[in-house]
Amino acid sequence: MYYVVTIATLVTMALALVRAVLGPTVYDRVLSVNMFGTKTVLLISVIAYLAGRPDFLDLALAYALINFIGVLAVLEFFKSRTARRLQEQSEREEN
Amino acid sequence: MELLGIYHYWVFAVLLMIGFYAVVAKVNLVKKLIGLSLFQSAVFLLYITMGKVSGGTAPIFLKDMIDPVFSNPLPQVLILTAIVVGISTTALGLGIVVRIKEEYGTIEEDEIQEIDRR
Amino acid sequence: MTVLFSVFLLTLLVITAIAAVQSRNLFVSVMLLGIFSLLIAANFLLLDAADVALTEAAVGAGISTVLFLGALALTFEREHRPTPHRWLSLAVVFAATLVVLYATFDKPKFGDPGAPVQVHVAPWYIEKTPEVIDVPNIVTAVLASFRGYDTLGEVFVVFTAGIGVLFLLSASHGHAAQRRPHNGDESKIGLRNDLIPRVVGRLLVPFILLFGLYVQFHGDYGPGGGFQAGALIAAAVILFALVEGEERTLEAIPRGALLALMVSGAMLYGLVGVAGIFLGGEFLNYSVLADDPIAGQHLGIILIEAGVGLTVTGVLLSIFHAFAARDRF
Amino acid sequence: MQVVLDIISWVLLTAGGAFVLVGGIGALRMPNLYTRMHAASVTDTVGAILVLGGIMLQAGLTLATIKLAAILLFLLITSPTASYALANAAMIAGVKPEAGRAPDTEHDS
Amino acid sequence: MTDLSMHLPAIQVVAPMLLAPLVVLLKPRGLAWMAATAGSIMAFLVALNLAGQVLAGADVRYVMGGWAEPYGIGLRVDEFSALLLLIVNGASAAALLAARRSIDDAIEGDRQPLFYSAWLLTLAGLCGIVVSADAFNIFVFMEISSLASYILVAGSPDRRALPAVFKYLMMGTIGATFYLIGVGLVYMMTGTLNLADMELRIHEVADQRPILVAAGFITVGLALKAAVFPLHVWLPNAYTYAPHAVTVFLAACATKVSLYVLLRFDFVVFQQNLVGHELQFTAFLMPLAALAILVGSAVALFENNLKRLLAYSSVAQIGYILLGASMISVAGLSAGMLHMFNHALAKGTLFLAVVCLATRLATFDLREMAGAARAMPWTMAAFVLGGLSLIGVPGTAGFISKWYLVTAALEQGWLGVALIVVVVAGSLMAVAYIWRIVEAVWFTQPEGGAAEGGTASMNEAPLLMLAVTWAAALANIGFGLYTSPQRELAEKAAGALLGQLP
Repeated sequence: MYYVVTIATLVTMALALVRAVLGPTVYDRVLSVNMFGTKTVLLISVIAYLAGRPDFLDLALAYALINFIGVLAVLEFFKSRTARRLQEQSEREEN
Repeated sequence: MELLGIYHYWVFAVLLMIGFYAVVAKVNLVKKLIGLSLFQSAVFLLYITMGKVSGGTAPIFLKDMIDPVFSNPLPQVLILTAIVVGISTTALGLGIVVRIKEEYGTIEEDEIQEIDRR
Repeated sequence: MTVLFSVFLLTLLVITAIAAVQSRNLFVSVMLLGIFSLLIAANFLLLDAADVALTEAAVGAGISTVLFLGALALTFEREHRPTPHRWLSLAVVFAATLVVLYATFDKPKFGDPGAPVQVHVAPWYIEKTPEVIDVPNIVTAVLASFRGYDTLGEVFVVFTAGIGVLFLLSASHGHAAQRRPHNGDESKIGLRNDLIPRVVGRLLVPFILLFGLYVQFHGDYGPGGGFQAGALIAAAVILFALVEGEERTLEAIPRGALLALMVSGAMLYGLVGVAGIFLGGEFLNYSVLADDPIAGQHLGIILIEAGVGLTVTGVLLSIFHAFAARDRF
Repeated sequence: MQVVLDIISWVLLTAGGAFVLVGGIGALRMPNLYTRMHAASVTDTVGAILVLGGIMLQAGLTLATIKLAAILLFLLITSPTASYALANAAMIAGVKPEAGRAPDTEHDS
Repeated sequence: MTDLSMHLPAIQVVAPMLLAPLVVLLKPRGLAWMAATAGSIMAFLVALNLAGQVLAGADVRYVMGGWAEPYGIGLRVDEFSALLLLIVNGASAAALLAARRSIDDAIEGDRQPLFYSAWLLTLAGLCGIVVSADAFNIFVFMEISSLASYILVAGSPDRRALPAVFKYLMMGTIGATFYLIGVGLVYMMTGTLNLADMELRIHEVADQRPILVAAGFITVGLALKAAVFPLHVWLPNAYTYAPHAVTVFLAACATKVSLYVLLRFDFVVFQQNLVGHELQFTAFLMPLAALAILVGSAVALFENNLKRLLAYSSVAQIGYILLGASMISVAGLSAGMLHMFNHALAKGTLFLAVVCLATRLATFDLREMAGAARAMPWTMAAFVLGGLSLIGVPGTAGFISKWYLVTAALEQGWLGVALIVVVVAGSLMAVAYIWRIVEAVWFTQPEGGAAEGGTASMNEAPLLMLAVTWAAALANIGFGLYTSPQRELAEKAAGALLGQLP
């Protein structure tokens, strides 16, 4: 049964990767990175259980957390870029 | 099993090639650093692969373990150190790139050379 | 079956790497690099390297992404033109690959318990660790004690990178730098003006810090240790900076404090080593730190792991602030 | 009793696997960002609940279950937040829900 | 009080390393410099002590953490490493003593503590490489020294230093990673990281392909870091645009330490165990060494920037060292090692003179340096002494090593004659490029008329700087006339490295 889940997760990771490569917008890529991260968390949980090593679950937690922070950092980066663009636009309009 | 072993090493070789290609052929400095990261990651894979024992488990004793087979802890220790070295190099490289951008207004290698030639 | 998972993950790894190098949008490359890190970390886990997997995820997917983004925010997001064909370099790369492939054929079989790496040195560690150091995590034992000198070097590599970035980014701005409109915290756009991420972020920060401390002090028993903990704690503070803004973060932990963290961590490690000399042992000999050698080893490992954690936290946050502050001057 | 637990956990795991896969396919095949986000985020949460729940049932009342619960809780908090932040950022940047494509400035590969 | 003398190998590395974090905190002006200089001089004294012990026949070993090799990490100081320790610490101490004014000009006061901290880390890293007996430990310390030296080079106010240092970083990291791959392959086949243990265990697997490839990776990686021709492309710019005092330090010892690792690894681990490796080593490195001498010198002939000229001359000098080593004979190897020492002296003197010049001159373009010697006769006199030593004029240190090199080449039969031709050609070109500088600064009339050059009063560099430069210059003469200590070290080291060879 675990194998079913693992395979499903792996395939989904591959699909997410395809989306990340295809884009087309950067936000699609952020989405697929986020998806990829959560799927990795699931994968590791399953592997941890398969290998009989519950201590690996710490890893899964760390991944979930790092993934979240990574995604927020990326979004912050984009928001500040958007803000800069909007500000430049409004300045241009004022002139 | 044997094929898998070779597969690991081949992936190592391919990753090495991809990273190395990015380092030597790309003109964008950030891209070069990305290539460098890939290049170093390939080496991590080499080390960790050689430490694996089939049927082994991570070298951490658990309470209810009877006669465990452990994979080799030494390459793992080495790679922990190497990862840290890698991120340090990347950070320093990025710092230099930022300074280059501030001084030259570009981070493309050929444009920088062009500016220096003038 | 795990074997097939490995093959699959490795294949994804190669695809990700190619895509990361191919994309001309640097931002996309950085994100793919993050995926690459998660993938290779999952692979490490399948190869029984739990500590390495944790480090690679925290560093590669977390810290490295943040640093690259910080640098991209200060430079450009796109490569200006396609890669020129440099035939010489391609030939060099190709030759190097052939050489590496040539080496694959005489290698010991994958997972062979009789391979040289498994029969020399390593079994000694596995056998002796319960006896002379007595911590369950052999990786920690080797890292902190048997090869503690390497780890001292590692801490100083991190420290060097820290002072390097501080040094570089404290230089006066060059002539090509353009002053950007100061839109940092006043703009209405940005996560710190977003209710949901802000609330969730603030909620999570203490738990992540707690988790970081757990990883720090649980490193003797499970995957973890000073470096991973340092990266996690730094990540927590970065999250705080994302949702609350740079200024608030710097108010909470000023730059001077970060520098003090860097220095004190490195010094703590060094002084534990020196204490070994003055208590009659060699440099970094922890056995002499207490009456009982094993208790001494435990004490030494806890202290040096704390040193590693302090330095790593200090350095990573210093670098983060150095990049972030360079944006608004 | 054990058999019942096993069966329930298998059902959960299988369903979880199916959800995860469906989410993946959705994220790939949906026409634009917001629909993809729907596919990804709904199954992110449900998939995670089912899969982790299935493992929890297998693990029984151990430390592993507590850790799994912590992971699940964490995912349940962060996943929607990330989705929200993503949608918000995309909207501010001008990615329109109805259009299949983003404005030219954002379009890249 | 604990007896520290048995801990000297560890102290050699750890003292500058632990001083570095403290130096960061020394904000008041000049204090960081003082601390760094004091630390560096102390490290030099430690190195002298170690060299004395080694000369007295002691085999200095140390085990870190009390774990026996190969399980723990061992340190070892033998003749070769003692020689390198002297070079590294001597260069650092001399450069730091002379550096203060020069660094004050280049770097703002509040950034200086970071800079001096990086300096100490470079020193610690280089010492760490030299004393280590563990292949992976060498990598770690190589990275400390490299990262820190990138910082040093990037300290220059000249913006061209930045692309130069980026290239240096790229090449350096590739080199180090190649080395890591090589070490990984050797480890894979032998199961050990300790150099001495590797030597014992490599017999059984010596004919297998991974070992062969490992030898290739390690050699190429370290050659890259040592700037062996044609992998030297990072060196000229990095040396040219680095702060002047940094150039003194790095030019005198950075590449030599990589060369040291190359020779040590090759001779200890591979040479005696791999069939046909001697031949490959010679066939690969000897032509490169000869080309380095010829091309490096030739480029220097046409270079107009003084620092860059000297940098290319360094490429040529690395060629001499390698040429000696590639002969794989005691005489050749000891000539190469001796040349490491003597070149460090000569090039150190020359760059120290450059530091002095930099206090008064705005440019290093030879065409615009006319008459500089009139303003700074003492500096230029020291420069000429260093130049004579570089050329290899009898009575200077440079002569000794070239003489040994020629003697060693004679043992090689007809091939040797060709090598002698190369050495002589390189030396003649050295005469030519040193003469170009001398001509420019002593004999050319400055174009601005007599107002500037003729009546310009003596405008010498600060006293301490000048004193250090002259001390180095006189050392060139001193070691040219009285050669025993460093020659003895080199000969014993070469004997030890080649000892087990058939």
